[in-house]
Amino acid sequence: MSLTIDRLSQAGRWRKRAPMEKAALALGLLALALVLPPWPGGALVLGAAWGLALGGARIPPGDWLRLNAVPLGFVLTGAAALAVDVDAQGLHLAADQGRRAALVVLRAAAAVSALLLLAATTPAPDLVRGLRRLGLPAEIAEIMLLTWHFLFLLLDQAAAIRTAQEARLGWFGPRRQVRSLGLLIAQLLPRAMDRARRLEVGLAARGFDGSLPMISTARPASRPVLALILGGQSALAGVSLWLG
Amino acid sequence: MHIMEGFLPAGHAIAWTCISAPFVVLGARGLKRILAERPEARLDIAASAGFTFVLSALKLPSVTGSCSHPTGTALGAVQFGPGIMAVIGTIVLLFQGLLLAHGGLSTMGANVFSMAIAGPWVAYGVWRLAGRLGVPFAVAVFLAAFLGDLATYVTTSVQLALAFPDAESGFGGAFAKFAGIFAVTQLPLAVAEGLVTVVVMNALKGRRIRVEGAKA
Amino acid sequence: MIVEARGLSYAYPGGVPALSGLDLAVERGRRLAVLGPNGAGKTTLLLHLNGTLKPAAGSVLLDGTAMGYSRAALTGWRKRVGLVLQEPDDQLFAANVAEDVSFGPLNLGLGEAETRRRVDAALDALGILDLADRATHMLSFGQKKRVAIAGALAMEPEVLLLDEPLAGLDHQGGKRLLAALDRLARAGTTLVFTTHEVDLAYEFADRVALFQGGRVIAQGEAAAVLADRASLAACGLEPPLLLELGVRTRDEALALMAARRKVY
Amino acid sequence: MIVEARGLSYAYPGGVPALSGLDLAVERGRRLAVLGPNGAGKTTLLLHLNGTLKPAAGSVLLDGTAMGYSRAALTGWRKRVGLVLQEPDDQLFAANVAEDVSFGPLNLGLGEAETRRRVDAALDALGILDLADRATHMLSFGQKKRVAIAGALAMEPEVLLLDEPLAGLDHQGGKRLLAALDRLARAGTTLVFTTHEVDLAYEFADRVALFQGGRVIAQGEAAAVLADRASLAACGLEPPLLLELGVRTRDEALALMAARRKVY
Repeated sequence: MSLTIDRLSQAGRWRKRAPMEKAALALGLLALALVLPPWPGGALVLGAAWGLALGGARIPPGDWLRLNAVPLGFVLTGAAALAVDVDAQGLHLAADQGRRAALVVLRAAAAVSALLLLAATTPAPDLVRGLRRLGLPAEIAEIMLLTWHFLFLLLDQAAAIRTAQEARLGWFGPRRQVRSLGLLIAQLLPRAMDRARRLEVGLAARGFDGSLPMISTARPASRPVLALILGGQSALAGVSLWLG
Repeated sequence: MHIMEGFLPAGHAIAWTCISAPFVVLGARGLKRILAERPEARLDIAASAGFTFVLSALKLPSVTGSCSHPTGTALGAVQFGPGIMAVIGTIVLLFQGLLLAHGGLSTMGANVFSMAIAGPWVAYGVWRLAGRLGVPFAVAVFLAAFLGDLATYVTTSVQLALAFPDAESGFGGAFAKFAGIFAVTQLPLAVAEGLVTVVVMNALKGRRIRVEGAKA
Repeated sequence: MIVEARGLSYAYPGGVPALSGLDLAVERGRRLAVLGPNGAGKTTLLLHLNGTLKPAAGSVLLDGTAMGYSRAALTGWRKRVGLVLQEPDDQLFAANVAEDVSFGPLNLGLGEAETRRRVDAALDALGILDLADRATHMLSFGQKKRVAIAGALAMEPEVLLLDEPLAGLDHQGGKRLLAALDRLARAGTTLVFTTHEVDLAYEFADRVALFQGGRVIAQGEAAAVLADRASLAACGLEPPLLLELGVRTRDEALALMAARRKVY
Repeated sequence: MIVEARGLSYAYPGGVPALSGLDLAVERGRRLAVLGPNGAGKTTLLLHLNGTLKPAAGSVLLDGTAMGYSRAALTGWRKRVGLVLQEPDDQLFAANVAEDVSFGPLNLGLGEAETRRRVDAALDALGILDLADRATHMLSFGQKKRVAIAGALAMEPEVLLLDEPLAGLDHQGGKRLLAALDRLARAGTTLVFTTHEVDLAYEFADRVALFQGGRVIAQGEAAAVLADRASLAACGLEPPLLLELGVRTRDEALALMAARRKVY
């Protein structure tokens, strides 16, 4: 089972760029989306993130739209609550005509696209290694990298179990869904633990003593590129404040 | 129930991060102690975290499409204790944000509080209490998962209401609005999760897999 | 033709094509081997033949009728076409064998008595009636494999799809499984199995479809297809060892094989 | 004898005996096949030969010295004896290939430069230098298998233990792996592998140990052991097809095999 974001980040045009550069770019935009007023700041961030994703990283437009659509669906559900007021007469359109809801949607859309710009160009393990250099304890970083390893194996197993259940007509109807899902989870949990046991044997053969040393394969960030990123973000913030 | 990236104002995002941080740090300390004694435990913890992530990617088709599945959190809270679950839950939330665009980085503090702290503690508390009161196994499992799920949902509604108080009715009205809107999806899901967890625990028991705190 | 695939095309997310305009026809009562290298998409094909995957183009026909993908259509489809995956751990969900095998019949809405009858019949057909009460996680790999097949068989399908049925089994285990499958085939079940082993196809199938690049590049009687060096080479395969060593007729080969397996 | 097992006995928790008084001797530079049916305890034996499991009785010797089970002894042991499990997913843990392969050398306390040299050399030996930057979870089964072997090889062991090295590989994948193992053997690495396939033992091993009931019931030159019908039958095995079909000498068989594999 492949996850779209992972697939894009592993094969994309920015795969070989330094994670530090991509993180500075996307997280900087994310911070701007949160601190600048949604209009016009959020709109500018949104435009920048979409431009960079489609024009710079060349993420296929269909994939990019689908990736944005799911979180935005949840954002809209939440924002619906902001567009209405409750009082003694019940629900009615908010006094501000939904202005607050629209601004929240704009801010969230900008922030989501900044997050996706990072996630769809940078494999998660690269980010974990970055966190490690920023002071995340080694144990936690190792657990995160192992989690990453296990989750793909377990996703495949879960998908296979589900296929087998469907072949025998599980999952058809709510009662069967509950039972099939319960049986699937109960089948997966011991297998996850069993995988951990067997990996322990496999790693012991290579001298596993608990820690997980690995050579670094990170690429160093280029100073001019970082300067360019920060400059661009400052300019975006400036334009936003000037327009606002 | 995840709060999406960018939905909370910066101040609230930072505040919830500060509130969650001590729980996660304490959990990480506990984890370090376990790892100092049993270094290879990192494989089990990682496998559990991977497992919890996979549960979140398995969707029960429901009225509004996909939704979160804290089932793993309830299971994990019972297996590892809610302290460690704060760390595991945080790792899972990070990967959900990065791999599924579900949740987010700025909202992670708030999501960690509702899904990796409030939910597991409630599930764990209910489980222990039910054990002490001699509630039948299946009922205890159902209540732990169901109420753990509800705790997450109520916490999220509180978080949203605090961030977006109603113009006239303030926090109360906003809470009613959010809780009302999400009740449509979250109540049936909480029931479904309770039932699924009962099937899981029964099946695990059938395989004689030890479940912490369960009476044989 | 009990099962037919016409012009099936399918690509996994990310655009990697797995099937491209595949045609396949399976006659009732036959044993068809889908032969090809790993990663060629053989499993993807099986998942289309029971409606798990929906093709981007083309259709699957049962008894000449193109199948739909509604819930009702899929129910009828899976009742008639059973699927056994390669890894038995992926398909044993229940704590004990009888309970596991009853999963399908109960989902068909059958009563308790009929379910019990089917479970017993399926276990009997696989020669594992004595395992009925055993815990599934305590079984050996070969036993698990047979329980998985019994689980599919208890739905009394007309066609049984098997993905690499002999993978992971040793000589004795393979012998026992082939003997069970042979009984099923003789009782009228149509078998479609994937394999990357030319010798297995030669030994057990009466028809062979050569699978390569998302298409069936040759299909027909086993002996004829397996003697076609050029087509085999296109799949990175070589003719069966027996053929190479001068055993020219299928009867001669079968006699030799039978002497080795001693089960038919 | 580079590796020797003397009177090894071992039972799994629950009391199921896996080894009972097993003796085995491996000469330096040889290719030894441990041949036996599934579930006979072949994997358990390999896990003893690198010190993963500690026998209840008996001992393992390297170059004539009985090995201890202290941390220091185990470190030295695993430096000299590498292990490759059947399932590559039980050995790969890192997010990308180079990182994964570097794990063993770093555990040996080697510096970064030497580690990088070893990683490259190991990947090169398996013919997968181009995979160095790839994400491990995106690899095919055959690629994973070779990365797992590279991970063991980067520790530059004198002996490489391989559990069912060809399991799950198709014809081409098997061919490629055997070619790589052949290069290793020629470069001086002693190979010990388990298999349930008589034909593989016949083709690739120069010595064979027949494993049954937790003991080695026969060991010696491959051609001799594999012609011993009675011993083979005791393991539920039959002589190699080639022998049966009248190819009587090992040279004749190898020539035939070589023509098929076209890699040696």
